[in-house]
Amino acid sequence: MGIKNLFKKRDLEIELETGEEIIYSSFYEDAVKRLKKNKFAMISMYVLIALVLMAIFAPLIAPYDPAEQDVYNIMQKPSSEHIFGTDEFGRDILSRIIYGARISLSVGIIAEAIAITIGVILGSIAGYFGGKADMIISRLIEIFASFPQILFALAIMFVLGPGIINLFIAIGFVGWTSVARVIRGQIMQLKEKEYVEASIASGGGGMRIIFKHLIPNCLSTIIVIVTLNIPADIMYEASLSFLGLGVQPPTASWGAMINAARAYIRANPHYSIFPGIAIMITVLAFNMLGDGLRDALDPKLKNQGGGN
Amino acid sequence: MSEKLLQINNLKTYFFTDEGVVRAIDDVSFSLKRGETLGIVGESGSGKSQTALSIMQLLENPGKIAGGEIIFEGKNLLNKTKKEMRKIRGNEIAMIFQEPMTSLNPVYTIGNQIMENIKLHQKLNKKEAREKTIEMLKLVNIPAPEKRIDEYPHQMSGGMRQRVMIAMALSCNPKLLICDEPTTALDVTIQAQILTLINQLKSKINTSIIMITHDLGVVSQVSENVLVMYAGKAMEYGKVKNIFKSPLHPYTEALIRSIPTIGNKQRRLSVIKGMVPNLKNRPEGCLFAPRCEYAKDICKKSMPEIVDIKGQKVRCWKYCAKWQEVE
Amino acid sequence: MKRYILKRLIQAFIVLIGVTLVTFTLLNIIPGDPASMMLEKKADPATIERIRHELGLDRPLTIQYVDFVKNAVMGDFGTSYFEREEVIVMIKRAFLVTFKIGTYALGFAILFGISVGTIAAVYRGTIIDRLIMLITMVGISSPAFWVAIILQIIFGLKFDLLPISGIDAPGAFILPSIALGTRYAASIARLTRTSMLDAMTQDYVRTARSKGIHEFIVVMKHVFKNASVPIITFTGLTVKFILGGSMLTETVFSIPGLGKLMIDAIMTRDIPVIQGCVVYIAAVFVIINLLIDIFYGVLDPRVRTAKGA
Amino acid sequence: ACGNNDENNTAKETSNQEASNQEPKEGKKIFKYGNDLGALTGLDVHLFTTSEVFEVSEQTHEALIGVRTGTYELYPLLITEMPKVSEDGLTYSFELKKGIKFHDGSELTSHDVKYTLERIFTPSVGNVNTWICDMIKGSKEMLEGEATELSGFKLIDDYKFEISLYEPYAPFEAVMATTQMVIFPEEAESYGKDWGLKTYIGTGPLKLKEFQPKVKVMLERFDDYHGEVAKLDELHFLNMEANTALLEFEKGNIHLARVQESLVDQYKDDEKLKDKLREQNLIGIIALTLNHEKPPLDDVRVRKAVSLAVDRKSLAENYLKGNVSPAKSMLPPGVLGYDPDAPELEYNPEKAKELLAEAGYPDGVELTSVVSEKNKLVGVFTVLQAQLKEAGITLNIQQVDKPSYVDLRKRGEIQMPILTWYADYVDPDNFLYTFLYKENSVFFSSNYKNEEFNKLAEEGRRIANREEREELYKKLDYKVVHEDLPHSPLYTPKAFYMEADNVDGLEMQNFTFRFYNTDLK
Amino acid sequence: MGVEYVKSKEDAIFKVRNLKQWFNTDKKDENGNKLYVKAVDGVTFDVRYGETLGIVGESGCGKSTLGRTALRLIEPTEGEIIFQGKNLMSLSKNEMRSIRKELQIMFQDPYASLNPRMTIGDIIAEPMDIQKVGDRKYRLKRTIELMKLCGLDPSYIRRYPHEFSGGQRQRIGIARAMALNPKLLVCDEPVSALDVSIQSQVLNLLMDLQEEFRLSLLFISHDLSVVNHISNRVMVMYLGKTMEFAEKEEIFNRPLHPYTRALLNAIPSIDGDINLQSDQLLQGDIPSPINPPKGCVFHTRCPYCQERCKSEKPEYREILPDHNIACHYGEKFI
Ligand SMILES: Nc1ncnc2c1ncn2[C@@H]1O[C@H](COP(=O)(O)OP(=O)(O)OP(=O)(O)O)[C@@H](O)[C@H]1O
Ligand SMILES: Nc1ncnc2c1ncn2[C@@H]1O[C@H](COP(=O)(O)OP(=O)(O)OP(=O)(O)O)[C@@H](O)[C@H]1O
Ligand SMILES: [Mg+2]
Ligand SMILES: [Mg+2]
Ligand code: NI
Repeated sequence: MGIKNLFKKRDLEIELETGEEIIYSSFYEDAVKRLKKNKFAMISMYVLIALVLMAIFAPLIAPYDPAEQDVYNIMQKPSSEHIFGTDEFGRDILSRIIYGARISLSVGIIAEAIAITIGVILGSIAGYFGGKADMIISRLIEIFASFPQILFALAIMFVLGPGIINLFIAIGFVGWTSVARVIRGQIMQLKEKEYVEASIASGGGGMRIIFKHLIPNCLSTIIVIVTLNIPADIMYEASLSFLGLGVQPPTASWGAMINAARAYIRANPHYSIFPGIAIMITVLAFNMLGDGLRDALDPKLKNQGGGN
Repeated sequence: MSEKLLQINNLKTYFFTDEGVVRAIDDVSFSLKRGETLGIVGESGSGKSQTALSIMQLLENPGKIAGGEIIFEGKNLLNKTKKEMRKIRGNEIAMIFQEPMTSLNPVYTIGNQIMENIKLHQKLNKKEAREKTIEMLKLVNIPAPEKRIDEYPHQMSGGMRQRVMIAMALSCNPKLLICDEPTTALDVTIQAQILTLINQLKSKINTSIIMITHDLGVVSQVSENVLVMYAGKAMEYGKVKNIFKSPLHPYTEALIRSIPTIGNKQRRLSVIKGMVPNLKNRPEGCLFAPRCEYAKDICKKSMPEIVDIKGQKVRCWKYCAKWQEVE
Repeated sequence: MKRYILKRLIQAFIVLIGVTLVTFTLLNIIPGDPASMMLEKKADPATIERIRHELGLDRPLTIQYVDFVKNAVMGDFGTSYFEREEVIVMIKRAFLVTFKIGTYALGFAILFGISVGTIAAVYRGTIIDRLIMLITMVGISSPAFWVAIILQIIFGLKFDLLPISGIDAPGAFILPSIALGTRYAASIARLTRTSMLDAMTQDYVRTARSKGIHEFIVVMKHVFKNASVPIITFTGLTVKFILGGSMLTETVFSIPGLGKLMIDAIMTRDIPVIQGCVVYIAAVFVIINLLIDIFYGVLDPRVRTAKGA
Repeated sequence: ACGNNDENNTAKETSNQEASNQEPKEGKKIFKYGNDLGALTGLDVHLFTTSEVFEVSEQTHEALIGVRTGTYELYPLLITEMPKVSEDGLTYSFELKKGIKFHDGSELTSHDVKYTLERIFTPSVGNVNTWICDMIKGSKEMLEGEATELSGFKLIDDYKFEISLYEPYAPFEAVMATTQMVIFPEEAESYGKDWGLKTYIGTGPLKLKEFQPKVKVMLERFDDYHGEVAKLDELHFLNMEANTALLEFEKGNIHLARVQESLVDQYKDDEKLKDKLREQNLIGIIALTLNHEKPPLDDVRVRKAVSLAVDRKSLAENYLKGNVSPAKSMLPPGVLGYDPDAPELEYNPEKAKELLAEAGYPDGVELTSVVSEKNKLVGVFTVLQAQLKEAGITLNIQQVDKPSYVDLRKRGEIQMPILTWYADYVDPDNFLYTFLYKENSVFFSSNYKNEEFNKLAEEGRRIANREEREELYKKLDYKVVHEDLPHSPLYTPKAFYMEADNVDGLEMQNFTFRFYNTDLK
Repeated sequence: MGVEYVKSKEDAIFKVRNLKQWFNTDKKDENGNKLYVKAVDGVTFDVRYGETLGIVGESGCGKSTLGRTALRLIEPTEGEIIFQGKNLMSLSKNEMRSIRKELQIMFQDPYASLNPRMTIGDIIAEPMDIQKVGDRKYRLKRTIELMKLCGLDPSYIRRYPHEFSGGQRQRIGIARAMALNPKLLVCDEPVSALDVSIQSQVLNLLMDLQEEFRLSLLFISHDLSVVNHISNRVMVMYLGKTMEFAEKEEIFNRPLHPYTRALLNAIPSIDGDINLQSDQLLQGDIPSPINPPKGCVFHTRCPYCQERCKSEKPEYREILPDHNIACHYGEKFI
């Protein structure tokens, strides 16, 4: 039901004098429609929604309290009691994965959204306007990409304090550089197309051209980059938690679990495998959704009955 | 020399879109002898380009050849393997595309793109290929070809790009040349030169040509036969002279009437009323019926068969026995 | 062109100043100072002060920074507080190691990434495509140390084919290169596929086919070059990441490379080493970006003329 | 079977590890030890405080006084007999053995000792271990830059010299036996920057062959050693991460690898490897620090409540799987003043709650611990977090990077850090005085300022009589652990390592290995 | 019959003075001077209210470039552009943007100028969207109206450019250009890709619009019969320069420039067989605009070429009232 609402019908229906009915929808609305036809993408979508719901309703779903230690059941292999086994404190891994989704998903989604937004905006401004704007942004990219991210994260932590919002800032405000660089290059290439000139001829301003014409044409690249960055961010969150930014024990996150499990990989591989699989499923879902989106956004593939 | 080079039988090319099947070409047949030129005319969207692409088997998704035969030199091209098709393309059948800007690769110089063809099919070395390319560019009247050969498509004017496309297609002396609006972007002087060039090719190496154009003047200049298409169907097919002098089909007639001529003092041009039907939900009966001034009930009910009137084939009820009956 | 390069080099100087200044500022925002790290185990305030004085950390911040810039311009990045060695020497040593592994990793990432991505694009929607995408997805999402440890266990321990760690033994670079390159290879593969798909539906591809060119050449020549701008950009970023060293891979395989040098320096607040590494990485990045920007023009003439005007 | 295995090992090693460096030499006994040397960029023991540096110097250098493995008994090593102490306990007279050779062939004389001691206190050298021996007279003046010679050192002749102190200091002999106090030859000066990099001459049984910073240290036998000549031909310290080292060990490429506590279990259960695992008690203490200046810890009842809420036994046996022993004193077993008969520390969350209520916190308290990123103790804190919760104490864990941690701790700003301490020399002074005397308590973030304690701690340094000292330290320890609680001990650690079957005579002294008598069969 | 356009010169809606567009090249001449493609080289003209000015000329002579430069889509190298009394060259980017409402262009290449990721509904509505005309519903209605006007089936509104045939794409371009009811419309080969029936529809449409809104047209075409049909005045270009400029009747009935004469001779028609081999056809290569011939640029191909033409640049002059020409010997044909 809620899912249906996501695709709320926004079509404008116009009754023509002749009585024929025309359903009009724009590029994006159209893309959503095509996306809905893509089996794989829709499954991924449901998986992601399930993951988000799992995160939201973690207390209802998780069989155990994720922080509850059970000293007599340390490092248990998967069993009927603990489906994914327990960790070095005897905590239920499944419950921790369920709770961990809260942190890891929000990092993957929100921090990446920040990075992408900044990256795409700055990258396209640099690419489209060129000249001084490009010079300033490109140098900014070089500076931002060259100083150690960890220092930035630490500075954020000591200036703004720990906390998940600041974690997003630490990840998002550095992660944008690679996005910006790639987008800049593509925009530089795309802006020479004649349809851009056509829009200029109608009085289209820079921002309009960037958002209406250029970005839709680099969406597939953006999507790929997003899906590449999500797992990296999820793991990066864990290392920042080590430095004090973000969540602290006993709060669970997938990255932190994997890092903790590293020491036990030989004798207790299950400890790192399950959170690893959680990340993989997330990434897989994002990727397939991304691929589906990519195809949906490419009108030339419109009629190939996508997704099989 | 009356041997048939190309014979197309009941070609059907459909686009299987999400919204339904678009019958871009529906049951078209024609044939082409060696050294002969066939003009294809018709309203925009009537399936001219798709016919050409079907022959080359370069249809874009979701387009598919849904039926018919394309017999080239006695063999059905539809049965050829990909590899065999590759040997034929560019070498034996060449095509000039309609969209010169997007049909040229923006990141290679035009020289590179023409040479590619020459090197592939003529086994020349780099230097010879380059010379040949310059020669070809000269042939299509590109000024200063030695310099222009190293330029990129975006540095050329629309007409020049078109000429580059032509040079590319002509470079291997193909047996069949398909020209999709080759002179659309060209001014009259260049157009005349190109047409001359094509005619020369025809007489020198006996190339057969399919000339797709909306310009009836051009058709009358270069071709012997003409096929008039409308909404994916062949409407009229016959000798150019006959058709232009005495068009049988009402559509052909209307087409000819709407050409602006210099002598014409009339301010408003005559037009064909109405619109080309949507290829998806096509009207019953003759596709042209809704716009036809002679249309009768029968036209709206069923599709007429092709009738042969003194070598001039036409798809119209007017020339069927039934027409009189209705009267 | 010469002027353009010159201009970029001048701008590069600004970048270097900027990045060192930011680094310096960040270092001063966050707590922790090298003197107390040196005396971590035990020290009285007087000793700490003495060491701070020895290191010059008791001078005003601006003077410290200006001195650093002055010396750096002369090519002197100072001496590591901890390792008592010249920063340049340390970076050079670490660079040689990172470079060796990095080159292989990069070669692997580029070759594998581009070829596999292209294959996936050509066979879009088929089993091959799906399989490749699945593999790359696993490559992207599996934690870096997994790859490393699994490689060590399988190829080092179980089959005893390759050394587990170190850099000296023959073949020692293979496992770390693969471990380092895997993520990037997978990333490049995905990006290649996408870009190729975009370029593959263009009209000029049809023109190329109409010449009867072999599909392979159509793809490699006509499609690839048009698709290559994002791929090249991304590869450039990869070069930067790889030449910047990877802490994780270096640690697991016991490689004394730049990644570890940098992280160790940060974790001891060894300012000269941090600044040295930062300057090095910025320089690498600036050069790569310049090359990429020049490359854009080579790849796409329209971009070039836009630049010239 | 053993012999066979050994041969296989040697063959494999030479082909895999060293082929690029050296030709396989028949019959050479090369011992390989994999350890994390990631930051090992110099060997000079004056400049570094890490155990990896100490471990190399332990093999190549010697202090005047030696410490026997296991018993921690002091014995004259470079000197003819234990030094004579003057009446006032301020002056120690030493006499060097004759004929002791440095690795370069020169003989050890009093001048070398003078040079070494003065080098320690020369500010421009930047010695980071001066605190351990700043009781030597004249050290302060040198460090302040007011003197260039050590006034407390009196050179009598080539073999005889005296060292005097500011004040009597009971464990002085133990100090002189530490690795920080090993003797360098006078020529060290002439090597300038190369010292500790290209050359590192000492009198130890092994000498430096080659040093590749951060990669490996290769030592070889010193044939002119004054004691029993080493049995190994060469000893290689190879840099590898803990996990990697274990893989290499499993593969048979190295003879020795350390095992982290957390990994011990995997090997205890491993059929193939379990009998290669060794265990060694360490002289050290892991304790909770309770900052006197961070409310609510300023109230002794709260500190006691915290101590009562910790289940040390469960921590040691469950989370740490019995790889450590629960502590009941700030002094580990083996250190003077440790009372084996003292009762275990009480675990009683109910009583803790009562105490909290009494102190005005019926709803419990909230405490924050800062842990450093490199610290492996996050897990311990996580366990404590759960345990303290039972007593209504909420424990927040804040991880930070190490320099920040050190900085915060040094300023006395952490509410409840964990103290980790391994003895430099086996004496209670190296514990109690070091943590808690005056400003020292700020450095360790307990901010313990107790006049009585300070007086006793000072006294303890001066008393020469062993029994008297023991009594005093027992008292002090009781005061700390049961009355004032600036620290609350948790457990004493152990070291674990894997030793190949053919290794013989490997010793471990506190946390460093000794290869003097080690042999490969 | 037809539209009465204002004949007075002063009342021109659009004035272009000495417009130049030189493209950079990588090449240098022997002296190391930079070479330029002089695509437009000092063109002067004006478009009067309600007038159609036809621009004809050989392929590559700079017609499209002229159209784009005149609208400042590419910055002119030199020149002055005055639209309704406003000097476009002095306008800021923002002012330029709002004035573009009145100045529209249809591009020569229909496909390249359509964004492949927009539905044609969006494409046609874009100018209205940019200039904020009406609400979404209004724009949609208008889009459908425009589509019908241009002979496109409104049910195609959700299709993408690649799904159309060449001529259909051209009509999309026309619909887009019409969307804002501009005052001046530059049509770059608007009908060249159209079949005759649509072509006549479009020409009729343009003329209707002109009548209704006093639309002024700058009509670029190579098709002389079309130009003849729609224009009031005609400018003939060759190698970036104006050769002849006069009233339509003048040009077609009394062409004075040898180039114009050659052009008129080359028109094919369906009945009158023109002789392709005729010596009236222009011979020789078009010179390169990088290195235009000295003197009269046309002299290399001019059948009437004299010595003087090879060295002396002919002045662009008013040979007859309202009839300008750049030829030394134009009088010959009067
Ligand atoms: N990819 C596609 N999907 C759906 N329909 C298509 C596609 N490509 C072409 N068509 C339709 O096929 C029909 C025939 O197109 P074709 O390009 O052959 O026309 P044409 O006769 O060449 O017209 P023109 O003279 O305008 O070029 C058109 O109605 C067009 O809309
Ligand atoms: N971006 C560019 N860079 C360099 N030269 C260019 C560029 N654009 C156009 N030219 C050159 O300018 C000249 C005029 O081109 P233009 O497109 O204006 O011709 P045109 O008159 O429109 O021709 P056609 O009728 O063939 O479209 C040509 O020689 C062309 O090669
Ligand atoms: Mg067509
Ligand atoms: Mg043009
Ligand atoms: Ni035409």
